Amino acid sequence: MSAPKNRMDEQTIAMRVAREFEDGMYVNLGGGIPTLACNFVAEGREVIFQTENGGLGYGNIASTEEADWDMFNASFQPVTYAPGMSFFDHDNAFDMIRGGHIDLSVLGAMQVSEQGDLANWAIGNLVDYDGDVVAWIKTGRFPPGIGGAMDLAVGAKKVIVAMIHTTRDGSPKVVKECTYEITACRCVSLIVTDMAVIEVTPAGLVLKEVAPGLTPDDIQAVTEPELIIADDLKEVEL
Amino acid sequence: MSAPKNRMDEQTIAMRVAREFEDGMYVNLGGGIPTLACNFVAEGREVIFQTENGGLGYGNIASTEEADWDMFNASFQPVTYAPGMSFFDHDNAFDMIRGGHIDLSVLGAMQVSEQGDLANWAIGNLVDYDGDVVAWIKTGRFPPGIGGAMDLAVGAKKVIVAMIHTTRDGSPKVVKECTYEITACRCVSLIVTDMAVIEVTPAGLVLKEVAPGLTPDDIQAVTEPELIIADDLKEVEL
Amino acid sequence: MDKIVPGAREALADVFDGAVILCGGFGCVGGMPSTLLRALSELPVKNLTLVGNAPALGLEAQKTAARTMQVPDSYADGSLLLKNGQVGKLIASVPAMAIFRLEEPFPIVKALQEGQNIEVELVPQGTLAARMKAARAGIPAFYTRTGTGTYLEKGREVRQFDGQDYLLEHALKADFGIIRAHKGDRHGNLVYRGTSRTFNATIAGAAAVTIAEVDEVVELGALDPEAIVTPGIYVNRVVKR
Amino acid sequence: MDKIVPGAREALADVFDGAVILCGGFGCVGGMPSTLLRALSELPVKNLTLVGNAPALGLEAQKTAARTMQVPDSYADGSLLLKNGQVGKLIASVPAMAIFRLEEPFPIVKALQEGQNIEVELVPQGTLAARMKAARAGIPAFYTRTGTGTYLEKGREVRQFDGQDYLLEHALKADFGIIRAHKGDRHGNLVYRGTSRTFNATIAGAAAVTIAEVDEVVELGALDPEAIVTPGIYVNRVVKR
Repeated sequence: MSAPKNRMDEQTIAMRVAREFEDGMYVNLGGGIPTLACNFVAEGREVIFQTENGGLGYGNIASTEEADWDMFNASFQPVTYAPGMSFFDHDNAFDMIRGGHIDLSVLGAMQVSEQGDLANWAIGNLVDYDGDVVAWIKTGRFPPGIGGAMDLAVGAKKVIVAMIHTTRDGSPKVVKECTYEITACRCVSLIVTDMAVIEVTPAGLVLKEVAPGLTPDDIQAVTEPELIIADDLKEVEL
Repeated sequence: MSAPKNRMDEQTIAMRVAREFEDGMYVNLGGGIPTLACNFVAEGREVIFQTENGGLGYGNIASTEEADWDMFNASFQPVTYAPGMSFFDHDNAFDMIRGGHIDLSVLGAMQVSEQGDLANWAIGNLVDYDGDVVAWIKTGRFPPGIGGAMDLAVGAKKVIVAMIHTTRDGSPKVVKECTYEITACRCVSLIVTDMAVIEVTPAGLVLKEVAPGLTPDDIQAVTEPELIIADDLKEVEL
Repeated sequence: MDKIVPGAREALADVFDGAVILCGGFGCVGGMPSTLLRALSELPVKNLTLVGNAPALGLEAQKTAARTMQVPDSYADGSLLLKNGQVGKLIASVPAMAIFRLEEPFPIVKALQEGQNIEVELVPQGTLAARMKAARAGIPAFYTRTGTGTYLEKGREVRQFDGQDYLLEHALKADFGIIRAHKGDRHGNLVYRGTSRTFNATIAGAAAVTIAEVDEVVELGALDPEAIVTPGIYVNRVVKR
Repeated sequence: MDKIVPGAREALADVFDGAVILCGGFGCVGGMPSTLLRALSELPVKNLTLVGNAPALGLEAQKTAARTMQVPDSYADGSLLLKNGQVGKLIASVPAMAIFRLEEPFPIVKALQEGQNIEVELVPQGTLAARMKAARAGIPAFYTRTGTGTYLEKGREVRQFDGQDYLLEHALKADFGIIRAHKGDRHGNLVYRGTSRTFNATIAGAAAVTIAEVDEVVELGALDPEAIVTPGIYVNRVVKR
């Protein structure tokens, strides 16, 4: 395991994610680290953020002074208004998502597999509870909640995962096969973590960028599948 | 056949239809005679008219001076605005209709059967054209057009037909079995014509009211199924 | 992000032979995307599938409906495409109207009588709207009671839910949607006017490319965010009428 | 026609044991119908099915989410019903949230650990919205890609369209819908505020009876007809918060 000091913080992960935002893109940011990325759009690019609770085209994360209970994102964070914004209900929000109108979905994850399978709504597997959701919830351990992730994972044109590279106890979250409940199969195309940027390709996982101070070996040590090192491997660019 | 002089005109049919509008009802008026009925709501009743092209709560048929191309009903007649009115698109308009939110639908008809089957979108039957819609349209004879009638007939809580009692050549339009293409089965509960008011009941068609100057025999003469004469048969009340 | 294009011809430049085109409006003058339809009729594209409620009734029907009202000179509908022989298939709830008696046959009747080879598919109005909404929403198919017990059952799956028959209907996929709105901004946000919202707002986002003609182009932020009917994500191009 | 009722208790007077209740909001303070939920928690009804996105996360979760923002005193959610043992079934996309670490267990966890017998059904958020919309629209069932390849396939019909798997999902029928809006009039027309529109406008009309709490009751005609989000036909009762 790499030392925490060489890991990027959540804001830095979000900054790296934001480099994927192209001019004119419609982007949905999921709960957790992803929602932070709206603050880091590159100068000169116009990116339209959709939030599944019914807003299109919001601005930044709001300050305490700007905060309004009727203007928040998928992480329950208040956001600011921007010109051109519109509001709609959940049915319409998910037409946009399910209907393939969102260019990019950034989601958190508990596990991502070599094939791009995503597990991001529960830590664990229903099989461990004999398929009984209630028994699982009753344990109080990482109670499952699907949210909008299943819709986003199948509906968005492109899915990026933004997450901490390992679990709290240091186990890999980039795995050969997901052992946690699946959100959707073969949907992830890029993984941005606090240690690396990894591309999901038909040939396998390609390590494209590493955090400052880390080597490919550091990443491989906490990654289950074998990584292909990109010819143009570089330090994470922000 | 009864003489035309004893037949009620379209406005009078519409007046009779309007007596069915109860306070607080949501009513859709179909193209033709039905749309005229919005002008005859009884004093003291509040009736909300829905038009399938996306309006709820309009007022009356507009005068030429009031007319606006962006405010019209299902018959392409301009209507007036009334306080509380709202606009929506076709998808929402038909949620209201298909979803059972409309209390009363008034439709025109080409034929109504003894069982309450409705035929109101075509004069003729596809079988006569070997099932070929194009061949039928090519004849130019009464080209078919479904419009919103099929949705209204199955979706509204109650369906009333408003029509001229006979065809142009004097044949019955209230028939044992519809020979024209069906709009929906067993959906009509009341038939208001220029000659009579007839209720569709499990026991058969009950003649409830006759136009001034007409006898039950006059009605029966131009009606195919045998009519049951209501105990309280009366002259059409307006 | 600037979705405003200078003219209707530019907005339609990539329409191709055989394209499926959803056409907004109800059938009356108000909601018809006349500018786009006129421009389309001037392009060398053919074998189009024209889809709408009553997209090609023609000017004479409008004048009959309008009675004493003056039909605007700018008015045009899909009958222009029929006259030009550009239509290979018409999908409509009302291809012609039995209740109007016109001196001339309705445009679709005339086109067929002149020997044009045009398919016609009749779709109940609510089902047409729902099939468009399904296309926008990524729903491939759904069940509806509408049409049960009618000729529409032929060739369709009939299935019972709670003892009641329903028909399976499919999303209506299209290449282009041409619609008419009242105001639009450079993000493609749209508002409509009165009952002209109709099929226009239903079509927005339902086709691969949505093109809107508007009475007025406004600055970003000028439209009330609570009152925007069509969020810009559903609109690709906006052109002033 | 006057749909304004004097208080939340009167608005909920006919809620019965075993009723299925759709609850508006997203899960955060903004859109939650707190007044109606509080009143419901004071009624002697039990074995309710509570349906919503995240209708019962509890006050502590809100305070954690709110960080430095002050959660209004008026706030309440469906956790009150859980605490009272009034819930027989919870249908939600988020019954509890793994991403928040609270001192106490989430209300649904606590209720189960205390021995309450509560069914829980997890529904993806978009499918939940679409099932409500289907109920409003008279669509008994539809297909969606959401959930394919996951545990949701179990017990569901999987069907291919164009070579792609989809799941059959059914309309979510309910007895009552309780929602929060910003302004309403006596016809039941509603407008919302910002992202608090959320599930509230989706639920309007989806249940047999829709009850709306509003910040403000306005005169008929005061709401812009072009900006009304929920037409009154979908609303049975309106109560001021």
